[in-house]
Amino acid sequence: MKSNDEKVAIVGVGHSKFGKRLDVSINELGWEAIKPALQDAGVTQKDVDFYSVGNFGYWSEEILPAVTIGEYAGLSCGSLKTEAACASGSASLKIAVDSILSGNSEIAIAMGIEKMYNSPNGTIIELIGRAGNYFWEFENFGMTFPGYYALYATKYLDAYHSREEDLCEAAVKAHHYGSLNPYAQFQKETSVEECMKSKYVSRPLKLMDSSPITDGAAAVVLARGDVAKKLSDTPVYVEAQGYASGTAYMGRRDDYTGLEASRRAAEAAYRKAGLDGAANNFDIFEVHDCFTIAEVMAYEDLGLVKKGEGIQLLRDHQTYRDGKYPANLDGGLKSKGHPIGATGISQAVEITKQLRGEAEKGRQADIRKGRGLQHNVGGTGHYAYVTVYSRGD
Amino acid sequence: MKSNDEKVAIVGVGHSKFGKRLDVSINELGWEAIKPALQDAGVTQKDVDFYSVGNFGYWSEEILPAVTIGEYAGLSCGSLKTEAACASGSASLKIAVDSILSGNSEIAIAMGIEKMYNSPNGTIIELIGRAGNYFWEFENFGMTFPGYYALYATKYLDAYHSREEDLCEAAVKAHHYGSLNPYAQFQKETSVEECMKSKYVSRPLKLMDSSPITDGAAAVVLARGDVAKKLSDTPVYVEAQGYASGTAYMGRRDDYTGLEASRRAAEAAYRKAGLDGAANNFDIFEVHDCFTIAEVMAYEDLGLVKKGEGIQLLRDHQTYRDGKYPANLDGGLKSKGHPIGATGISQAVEITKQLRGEAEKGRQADIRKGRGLQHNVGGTGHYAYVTVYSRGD
Amino acid sequence: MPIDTVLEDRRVLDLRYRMPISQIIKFFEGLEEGKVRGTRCKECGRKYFPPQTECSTCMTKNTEWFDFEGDASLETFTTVEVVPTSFVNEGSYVVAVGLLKEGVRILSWLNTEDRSSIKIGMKMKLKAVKRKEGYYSYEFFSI
Amino acid sequence: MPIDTVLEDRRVLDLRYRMPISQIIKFFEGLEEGKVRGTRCKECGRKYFPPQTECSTCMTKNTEWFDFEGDASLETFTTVEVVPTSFVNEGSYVVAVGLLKEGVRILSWLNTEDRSSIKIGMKMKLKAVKRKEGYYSYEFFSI
Ligand SMILES: [Zn+2]
Ligand SMILES: [Zn+2]
Repeated sequence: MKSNDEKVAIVGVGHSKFGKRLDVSINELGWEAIKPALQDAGVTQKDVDFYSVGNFGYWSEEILPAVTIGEYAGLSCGSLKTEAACASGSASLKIAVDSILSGNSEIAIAMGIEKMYNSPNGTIIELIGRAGNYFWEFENFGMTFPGYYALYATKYLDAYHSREEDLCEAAVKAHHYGSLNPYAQFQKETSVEECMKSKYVSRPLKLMDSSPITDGAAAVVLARGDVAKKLSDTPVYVEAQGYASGTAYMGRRDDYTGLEASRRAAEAAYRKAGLDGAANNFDIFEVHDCFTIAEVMAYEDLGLVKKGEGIQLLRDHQTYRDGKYPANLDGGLKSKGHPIGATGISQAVEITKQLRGEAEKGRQADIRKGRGLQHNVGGTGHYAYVTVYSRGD
Repeated sequence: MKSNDEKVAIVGVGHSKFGKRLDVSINELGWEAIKPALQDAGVTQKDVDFYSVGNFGYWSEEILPAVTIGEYAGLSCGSLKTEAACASGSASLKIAVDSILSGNSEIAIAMGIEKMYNSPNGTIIELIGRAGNYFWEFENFGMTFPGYYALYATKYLDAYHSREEDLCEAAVKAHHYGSLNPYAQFQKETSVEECMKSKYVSRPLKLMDSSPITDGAAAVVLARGDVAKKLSDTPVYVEAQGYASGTAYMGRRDDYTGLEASRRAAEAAYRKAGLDGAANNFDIFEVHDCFTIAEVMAYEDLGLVKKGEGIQLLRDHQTYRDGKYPANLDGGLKSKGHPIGATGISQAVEITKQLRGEAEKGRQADIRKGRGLQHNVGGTGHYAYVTVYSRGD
Repeated sequence: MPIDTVLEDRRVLDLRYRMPISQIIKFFEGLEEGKVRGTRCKECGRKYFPPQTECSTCMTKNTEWFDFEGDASLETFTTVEVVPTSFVNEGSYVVAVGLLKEGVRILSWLNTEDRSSIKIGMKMKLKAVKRKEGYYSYEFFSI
Repeated sequence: MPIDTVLEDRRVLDLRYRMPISQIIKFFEGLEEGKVRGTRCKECGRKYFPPQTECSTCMTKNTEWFDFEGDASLETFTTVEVVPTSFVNEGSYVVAVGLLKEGVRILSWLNTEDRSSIKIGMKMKLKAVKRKEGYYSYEFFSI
């Protein structure tokens, strides 16, 4: 195993307010995350050797956002933009981490950003719907993004004798923690009843099963372990990342109750981190709950429970803060918001805060093992990135 | 310095025919590059640990092209798409190289692809014009991509007492070598007269000063040095990459006769490679000639000659095959074509072929030092990537 | 007069693609003949849908077209209620994934008289259809 | 009837943005008042164009607006002959980068009676303008 000095650690985090942010441009929003990340790390722009920007784009006007953001923020080192759909943030993290592990950088920034409200809702629905397989699914059949996850929800509910009310439990949990997170888009509780009353978007998924349209940015400053030690008393190490790609075409998936790419990514992450799976090794989980069903599948794909048992985990409140597997104590994509390219970095920021013990009142997990797990899916299982973090103690 | 075993080497290359490729979909075009790259390397999809796809997109329908291409090609390992404008290919290379140097992969694919003709010309001109600073340059002033480089051309011609005819010499050279490259979009010679007669696109740049709209794909298979030795008798090592970002807004550049980001990227590349500059160390150059003026500035920004002397290098034919600095013996972006996301990888393929001694008749450089240099610019100096290759002997 | 805090773009970009289908033209010819087709690798036997004329496993173009008989069972489905702007004329629609008896899964619309009767595992028929707009497509039908 | 080898997309996506300008609303107010403005950091003195209300060097919002007098010299220029679709009504136009005497460079259109007389280094005046379409912008004028 690597020593902490040879690893890469997060030494600074920054997170914008998530929501409908028509008060700021994409560059100003980016700065809202980069500035606190630099300050938290105690470094300046000159110290940064590379920065990567996770961004999907299309709905915002700047077509080369990595550079306009970098210009605003005073960054002139090498950079690039990356897209892995809703896992763009994790891809951005991978690039920045590898940039250090490769010896090419000592300090790097991984950020993610999305400015979705710069387009009207109709355009956004259309754009996300195209993020499956355009030619074979969108062109003739008008698939939408909720539509894809609804295909999974239908199958899952049927296969494991679950009800829409069970899925709503994930929304209730998300909103509970969102209400405690000052950066969240929605800061109010909800109930199963309220969720059940919300309109269908794509049956059986309702509006309250769905993450919202969100503007937001998040950034982490990463440093090589030996440098990190000098910059931070509480470095959070990126122990390992696992990744896999699924098919684009839904017909080429062989199962509609879980995401095969997530399972492969998780296995790779555990193997690289030298861990025997997820069940006994983590204090805090961030899972990709773009829809309620996605959270349930994540529990199973990560191996917290067996196939079909994810729904019971929810029913039993075992993924609340005081349960066996505290998950998405920041409100998750569902309540915190889901600015596509920023989500993966927002998850990294959250795990860092949790492992540092800096989460807001009522949503700080009990940290005993010193490890957190991040699960970030792109598209409808097109991409999966699973990342293991630790305090290194 | 690293031993060859610790470096990353190109062990397989693939290159599609460049041009107006309305005979293939983006997935089929991708396969046209991936398949020969795998075959050249003697590996199969299962051996690949990660693949990155350089792509700008917008003009083609698949919004998650990395996954649709991977699905067609049978790749299911982790992946992502990257964009660094016209340097997306070099960004893709960086990601794949770092993925190996970091210890996360043994074998990786870096590819680049663009399917521009899936949109009409008007859309393409509009899209590339937006690739500057949208809010401050496009919205009110309708900047075009040739427009940006024309600002440099005007200043350069004035500052160094050069003529449009001099710039046309770059087009003549490009077409000469393009005529010898079976993968090139244009395979016919041109003349200064013909170039001078072509219409102005953005004064003083004419159609014949400009690279064309191109569909194309290119791929390289990369392996860790010790693995590479087993796979290939002629590995080409990626010795070092230097990168820098410029400003997006033209008004924040401080010089219009060269690209500051190129100069910083070049310095970083030489420093990392332990070389004293470009002038005495390379047998072959690939420079970013999206416009004729860009080639001239590249000579100077790379340090082959002093400021203002690039134009004389052209006049003296010193960048032809038998000159001091053979550059773009594949026809360059100007004649081979410029499929935005593929260009950086196409340059890598070309340098590999040159260092292996496999370039087509009439365009093989004399390889003595065993090193090649690649210069790839994104946007109008937004991004610069400079890469040093060697045979490792 | 106070200025709006959002600048409405005065430039509009229309994205409308032209998508090459030369390599799979037989698929579209099939639709006009009332047939839905996939490809099969003559070397390894792998069946492809979406059809591809080159097998990525064998790395050869040694593939052939074959027609689906259309017998399928329903794997999963959804009714899309909030539809993309470019589909607003369709109302809501049912999208299904069906497993064809040839062992291939296809996503398409499911036509049925009674949406409440749709059940996972039910039998369906895949058919080529001519849409009212004049183009050819393929859809599942309940039986 | 032979089928076209390119499928024309039946779906069209219109991209038209709404761009937040809250933070720089004073710039647009200035245009209406006939003034072109930038920002300046009160701590380090750095001048910003495009204006930004936060200094990335000092990491503070301690900035102020200031008006340009408009005196500029021409750094470089081009005449755009092939224009984007959304500018076809403009004909060709001259784009210039001018160095303002305040030490800031700006890119905008250059208005001149005689395009052949444009020379690098010539004096220009930067002015706020109201476009015929009704919106405000800023342009250089030859003097
Ligand atoms: Zn086969
Ligand atoms: Zn300052």
